[in-house]
Amino acid sequence: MSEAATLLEVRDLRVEFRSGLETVHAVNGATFDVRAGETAAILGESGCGKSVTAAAIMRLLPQPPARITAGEIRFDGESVLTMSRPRWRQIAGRRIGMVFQDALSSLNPVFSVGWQIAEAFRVHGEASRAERRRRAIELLDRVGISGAATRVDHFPHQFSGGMRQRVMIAMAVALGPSLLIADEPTTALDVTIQAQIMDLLASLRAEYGMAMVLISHDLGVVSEVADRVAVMYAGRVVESGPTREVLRRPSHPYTLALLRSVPGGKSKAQKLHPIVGSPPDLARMPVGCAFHPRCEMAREICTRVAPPCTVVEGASGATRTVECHFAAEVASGRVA
Amino acid sequence: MMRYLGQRALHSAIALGALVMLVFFLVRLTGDPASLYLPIDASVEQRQAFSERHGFDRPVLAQFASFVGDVLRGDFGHSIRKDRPALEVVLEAFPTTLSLAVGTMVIAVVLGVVVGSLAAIRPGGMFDRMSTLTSLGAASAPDFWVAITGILLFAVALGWLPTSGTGGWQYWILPLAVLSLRPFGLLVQVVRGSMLSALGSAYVKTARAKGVGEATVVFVHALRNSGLAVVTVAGDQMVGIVNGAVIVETVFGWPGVGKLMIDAVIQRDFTLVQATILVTATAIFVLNVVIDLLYVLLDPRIRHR
Amino acid sequence: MSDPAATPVAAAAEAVQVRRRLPLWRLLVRDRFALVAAFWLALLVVCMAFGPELLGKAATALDLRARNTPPGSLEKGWLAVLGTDALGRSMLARLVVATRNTMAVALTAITLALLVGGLLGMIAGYVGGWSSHLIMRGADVLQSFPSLLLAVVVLYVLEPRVSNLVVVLAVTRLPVYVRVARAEVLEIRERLFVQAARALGGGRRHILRRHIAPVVAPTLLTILTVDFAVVMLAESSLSFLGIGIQPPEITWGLMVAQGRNHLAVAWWLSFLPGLAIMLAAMSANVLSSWLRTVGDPSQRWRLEAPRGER
Amino acid sequence: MAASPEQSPGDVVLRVEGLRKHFTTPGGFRRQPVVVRAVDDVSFDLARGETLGVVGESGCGKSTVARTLMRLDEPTAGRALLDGADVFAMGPRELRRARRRMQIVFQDPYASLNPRMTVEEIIAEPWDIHPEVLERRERPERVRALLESVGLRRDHAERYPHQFSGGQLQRIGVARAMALEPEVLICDEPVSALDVSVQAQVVNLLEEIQARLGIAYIFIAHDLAVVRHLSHRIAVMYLGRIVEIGPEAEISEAPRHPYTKALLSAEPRLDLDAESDAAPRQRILLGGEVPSPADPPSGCRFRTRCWKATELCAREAPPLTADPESRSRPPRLVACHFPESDAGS
Amino acid sequence: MLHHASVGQRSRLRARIAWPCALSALAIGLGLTASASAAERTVTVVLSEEPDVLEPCQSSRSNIGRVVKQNIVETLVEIDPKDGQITPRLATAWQQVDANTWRFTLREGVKFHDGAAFDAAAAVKSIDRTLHATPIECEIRTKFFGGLKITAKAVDATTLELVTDKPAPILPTMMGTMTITSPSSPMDKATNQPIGTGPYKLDEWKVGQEITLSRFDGYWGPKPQAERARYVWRTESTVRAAMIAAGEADIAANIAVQDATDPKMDFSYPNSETSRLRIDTTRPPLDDRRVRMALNYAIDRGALRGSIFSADVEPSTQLVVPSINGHNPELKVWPYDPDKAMKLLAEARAAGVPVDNEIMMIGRINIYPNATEAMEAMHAMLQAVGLNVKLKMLEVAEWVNILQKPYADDRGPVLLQAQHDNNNGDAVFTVYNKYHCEGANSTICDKKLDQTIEAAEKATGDERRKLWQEAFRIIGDDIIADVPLFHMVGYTRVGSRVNFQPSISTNSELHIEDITFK
Repeated sequence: MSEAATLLEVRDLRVEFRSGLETVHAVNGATFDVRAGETAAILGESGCGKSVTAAAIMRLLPQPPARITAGEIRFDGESVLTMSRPRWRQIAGRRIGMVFQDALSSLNPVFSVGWQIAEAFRVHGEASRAERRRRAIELLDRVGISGAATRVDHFPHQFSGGMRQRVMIAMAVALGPSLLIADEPTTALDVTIQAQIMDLLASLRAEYGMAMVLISHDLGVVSEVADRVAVMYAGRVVESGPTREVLRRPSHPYTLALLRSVPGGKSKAQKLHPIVGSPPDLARMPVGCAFHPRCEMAREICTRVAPPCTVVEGASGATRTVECHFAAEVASGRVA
Repeated sequence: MMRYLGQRALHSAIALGALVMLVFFLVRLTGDPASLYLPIDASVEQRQAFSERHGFDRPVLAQFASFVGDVLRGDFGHSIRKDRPALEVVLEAFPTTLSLAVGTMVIAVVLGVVVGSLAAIRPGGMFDRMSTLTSLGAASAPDFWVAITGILLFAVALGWLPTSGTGGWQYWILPLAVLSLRPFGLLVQVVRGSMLSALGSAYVKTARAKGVGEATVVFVHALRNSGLAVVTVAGDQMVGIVNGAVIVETVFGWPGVGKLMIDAVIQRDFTLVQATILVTATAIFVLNVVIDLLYVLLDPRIRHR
Repeated sequence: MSDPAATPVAAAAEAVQVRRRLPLWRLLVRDRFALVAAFWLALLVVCMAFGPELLGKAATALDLRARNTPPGSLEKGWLAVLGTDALGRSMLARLVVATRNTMAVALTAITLALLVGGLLGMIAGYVGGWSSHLIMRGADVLQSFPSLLLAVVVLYVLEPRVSNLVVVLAVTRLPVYVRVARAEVLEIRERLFVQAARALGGGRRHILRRHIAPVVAPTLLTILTVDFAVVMLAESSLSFLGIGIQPPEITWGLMVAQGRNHLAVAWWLSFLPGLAIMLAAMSANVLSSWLRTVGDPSQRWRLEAPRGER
Repeated sequence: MAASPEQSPGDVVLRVEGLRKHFTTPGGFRRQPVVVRAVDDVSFDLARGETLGVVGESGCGKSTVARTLMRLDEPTAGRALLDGADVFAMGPRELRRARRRMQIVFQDPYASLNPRMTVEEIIAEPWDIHPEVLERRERPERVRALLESVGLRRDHAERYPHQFSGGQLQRIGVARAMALEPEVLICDEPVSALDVSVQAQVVNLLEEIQARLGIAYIFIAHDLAVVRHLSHRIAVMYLGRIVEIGPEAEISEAPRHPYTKALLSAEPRLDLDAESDAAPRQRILLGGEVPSPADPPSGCRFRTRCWKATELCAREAPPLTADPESRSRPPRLVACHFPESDAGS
Repeated sequence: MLHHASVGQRSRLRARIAWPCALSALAIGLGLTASASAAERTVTVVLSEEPDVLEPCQSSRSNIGRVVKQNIVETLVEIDPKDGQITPRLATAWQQVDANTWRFTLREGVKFHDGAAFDAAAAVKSIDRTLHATPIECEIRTKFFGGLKITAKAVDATTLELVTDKPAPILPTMMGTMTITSPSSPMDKATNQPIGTGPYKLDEWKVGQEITLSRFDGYWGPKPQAERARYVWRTESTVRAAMIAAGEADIAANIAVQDATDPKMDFSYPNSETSRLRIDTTRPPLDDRRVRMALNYAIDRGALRGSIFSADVEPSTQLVVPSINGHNPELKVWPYDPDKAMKLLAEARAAGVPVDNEIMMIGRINIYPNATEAMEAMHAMLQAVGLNVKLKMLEVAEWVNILQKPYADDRGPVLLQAQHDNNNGDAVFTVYNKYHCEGANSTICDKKLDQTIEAAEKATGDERRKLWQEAFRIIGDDIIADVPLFHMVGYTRVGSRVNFQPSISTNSELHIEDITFK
């Protein structure tokens, strides 16, 4: 795999939500990179901090209650968190586009979709009114909405779920960003539509040469589209590396357990292997490794010491990072 | 949409009919107009003659029948007190109340929206706390008390404004201020609440992610979506303003419908009571239609329902 | 039953997640406005309970030589600390004694409105059909007409006694509860837990009682607190127009109305009861918005958050 | 797990015949009332102890089937014979009794439990409605036994729903449904709202219960993987109709209906065993979206998105007919003029 | 009080008012507003209510009379507010021809505003309109001429003859209420365009806002100073007073006692009203004279006066003011003697009178300023001597039902707050109605009194006065039919621009011609 320039760098990101007497540690030192042109997936179950991370990258966290307590986010070498508001507005929408999960609530119900797409051009000072409209129609056409010239004046509620997601995508790629953050873009959609949307995203990515951060809980989707994956658990990236490597030979017990709990294996008679218990209460994180209470291979050290980030050499030579005391054992399959 | 409006019209007509019927019989239970109209020493014969002249001696149902017939012909009867056609009297007073109400609404909505929006930007901030306190106070102050205190303070003690009456713009300040207090207070609360939820919504996130500036986010994206709540509350308050108008018109000597109606009830001027109620209720019906249309204007989702 | 302990499912039970919530009173303490409001309302309740018994005599004792004593001095005894009225009666005593009537009128009226309106609204929402139409049209009639005028007409028919006043005020507030209750029921009855109860074979009464009423009630209670202020103001407006509660009964509204005649010489006569109304109404409003915040999971954190970070 | 139970007509616990559910939207001022055919002529049998999976995209009518079977919505036409007695024709009293035999678990565990009731109250509610089932004094103990049987602790009875996680709540939902010991349990997307790791817990619980009590499930989901894992037979629905129904193995291995085939192929799959990057499996990308059930296409409803559609499909709706190659009894049924065959594709 | 605070007053005021900022801005505010309206010779009068109509026939109603009477329309004669004597206006002389006939000599050279000449024929037409034009509601007809048939005749151009169906000894006094309008006034309906002979003619009535009059150049009398008069109305006394203080109006016809805080602006005048508590003597325990005495002894009139009532009110002994023909000066004001009251009650109780029956005190809201406080105070005073009294304040319509016959049979003992206005010179307008057995508002039935009243009605001159005085003695001393309270005063606030002396008639008529500029 050729080493492209790093476009987005997230280093030791920590985000807290303060509520009552407790502080919810939503993100606890997440670290990952996204290189130009690649598709990176953040994989995790609900509450693992993946969407909060995305919101932090886009400076969309409501503060308060949220607070970024540590870490750094760099986009193209510039620090996102400390950059001035005007500077950030030049980047948001223009160089980074974002697609949200729920297109219905993410589109403003009282403005036509054309207006909303055109707004992207307007805020970035591009084109005349007529030109903006023309380009909005063009974009709608590009994302596969038939009759774009009339649909441009329609309102979000007049579109179906899949169409709305197409509108969202059109809006996100309007200014040809170099990075697209897609936060569970297909979760609310039916499988056949999901396939359409993923297909659309792939072709747009190729066309614009965009990098994409795909945030998803769906192992299937991630395994099919992502070049690299970062698996998050309890606010940390527990394992990251090339998708194929990570999913085929997981080095972290959580990744392994996740894979084993998904139905769809060949042997139907086999019982599923759920991960026991529930994800940890983010306000009361366990000491040591956050996964140890649910980990089948947890040992004494796991209850005391948080595992360091270790670099593991993969089969194809690509490296990946893992946070587990026994990463090597897990990867080799020595621990059942 | 048309069907909806048609339905609303039908409902309003039924409501109007029921209301008029209710009022017609209720006011006739409130006592004999003769005892109030005629001098205290008037004899029984004089009273009887008075009742006969005005038809109050007839059975109530017969009175109602001829009232309905008259109204359908456009005749709202003759006000005994004013010795003029009741409708004429009401229509004369109507513009005053209407202009008061509209003025009040404009002030309350503009101020309410601005203050409420600003408060929602930094919930819990200094401005938010101050505006919350102010709006609560505004919504909680007895209006007649504010009116009189206002006159004593601003007109008498400070001499900045005329005490009362109608005339140039100075005459509008105190009545409008008094009348808009409550709707203003409520609107601030409502706008703040709906702005808060709008600002927390996903579409605002989308706008921010597009790089839309904060001012546009607040005053275009969020505010437009709070419009429905504003219209609903403002519409409700419009009816309430007639309540306030009674007080304000009484204190400031404004010749409006509110005072007219109260006086008519106190004087048992039945025809005038009926006419004012019919006119007011019709106006409220029209107002409701306007609100419905505003809904449609503000929310495309309703347009396509 | 088979032995479940061996399954991973049983082990999962160990990790039961208990979401901690602060008890209500601690949330109250954390919101200074709400705390003051609650304290003030509690004080009023005390006045309401014991006021007339403690100060009833002082509230009616004339002293024509000490009339219109301004507040702020203890020279004429502690009862005159808030001044005296046009008959030389202690303002403090009168304010305290008037609490009972004022609060009783407002509370009874809104409780009545809540019970009747809530019930009608629930029927309209759950039963539907012509009864719903009838109820909603009735609410339309009431709502499309200025409540004050309706109250005036009705009070002229019924004569301004306390009981009639309560009924009138209750009737004018009725539509709010009917509408809200109906809207809530329409929404709640589509919720899954109601569907689940229906699937279990639960009848209308079971569902209304077990599932709908308990959910509708808090919403109505929130409105109730706002309405408390509205009704108190309405009562004082009626007194202003001379058709509210009549002397020798006293309410704050009546005191304001009577005091307005003396506004130019003795501002405190109407200022103090006016202030009492305003404070009580404000307290109710503050408490109501606090209740709304507490009840709204997306806003509750504002109260739970540590000071200075809201 | 356990193989499909032997099927004979006598073993049918629930027989659904010609179920239709049409919603009528209110007409407009200048607008005709619109009839939405959410479910249009659905028939199937459910054997004792069997799991029938129902899959389809949103709007295909699968949840409406569940709701009408429970009479949460009144069916427009059809019969649902529960041991021969037509549930749809029952009066309130009979229906109440029938509901002891047929229960439902909903998709959203947070919404399907009343937040103001304790777990004990929630699980005991069925007995409040059917007091004849269990003596009042026995209830606390039964509640706790049920909690244990779904993998929760006895002391959870005193807690409120907000104190539980989604998977635990869904188990409470199952416990409530089990309180009346039904013969048929309709599971309306019971795991869709749950995370994969937790989803597996609930799936295992459902399997365990079925193995223990022999309850028949109608398991509705849009997630093919879960349905395939759990079901003995699968019904695929499209726009209010069953397009294919038959044994799980037959359908997932060799779908006959083009829609079934597309659905299976669109499902993102973890193909961990494929060693090389080469040959990603062939995916059928359906064009367009599901048409509105208010105005379904003529003839075959799937024809607008079908790559095989001909003029015949527009003219004539294909009936559900037995697949001649089916090895099972009753045989797999397919509603297509041009079904796939083992030889084809 | 806020208005003209002298420097000396300020420190005192500051103690009472928590608006120091208001005070400091006071002088500036007044200076600005007062100069604004000084230019034109227009008098602005602020009334408490807007007239419903301007029909001269209704001008006996004070809200109409204040605008219309003697300003727009005049009467043949006037009653002197000082002594009740009759003085000429449109008639210069009058004489009784026989018991049933009076002749009035009319003033010459008088013109109506529309140019028509005022003569006997015009007077006849106007009187006919008032007395016989039934489509017109006419209070003068019902109030003053009810039960009397009058035929008016023009003997010649300046001689008007009035023939009555029964002797009318005080017909000239009654004619003091009869307004004369132009012959062009419609006979079949009421008019809001009164056309009279007065010094002012109606300019415009902007309903709800104001009424303006302008000086009538063809007026027969002396030319008044004010060129125009403007009437506005405000319900709140405080506001009316404030308007004068702020220079927005010149005369506030009546303001409440507590608003009359500035002796330089506020003038009290006896308003011919007399307040009382009417005792229903037919119901126990009020049917006992000792109880009725006790009621009178229990009321501390001295404390009420100058506190709730103005300091200018006069304690009364009877229902008419001293200027009325028939007022009895011999009667004494009841002293305040609670001990005596209690003793009397004890005696009555000992004699078996059910003294402890609940007595209803019924008041009327706003019957006079502080009416409610007054009732509350008296309620407390009566309770203090041990009477079981209950207070109830009623709105006017309900109160009227209690005031007027027919009375409810099941009524209990009632003390009714009432007030009576007689500014028409003779006791006849009072006594029959209030005290005769057949009187519409009477709660007593005494043979001897009825005979005296009937005799007085027919008598004239001294004899008439003596008989009325005897009647008042019977009412006040023998029967004790009332708790007499006060001869009331009104307050008129007059702005600094004009001179105006209010009188007893100011309540019902406000003569613009009497106003002069400083």
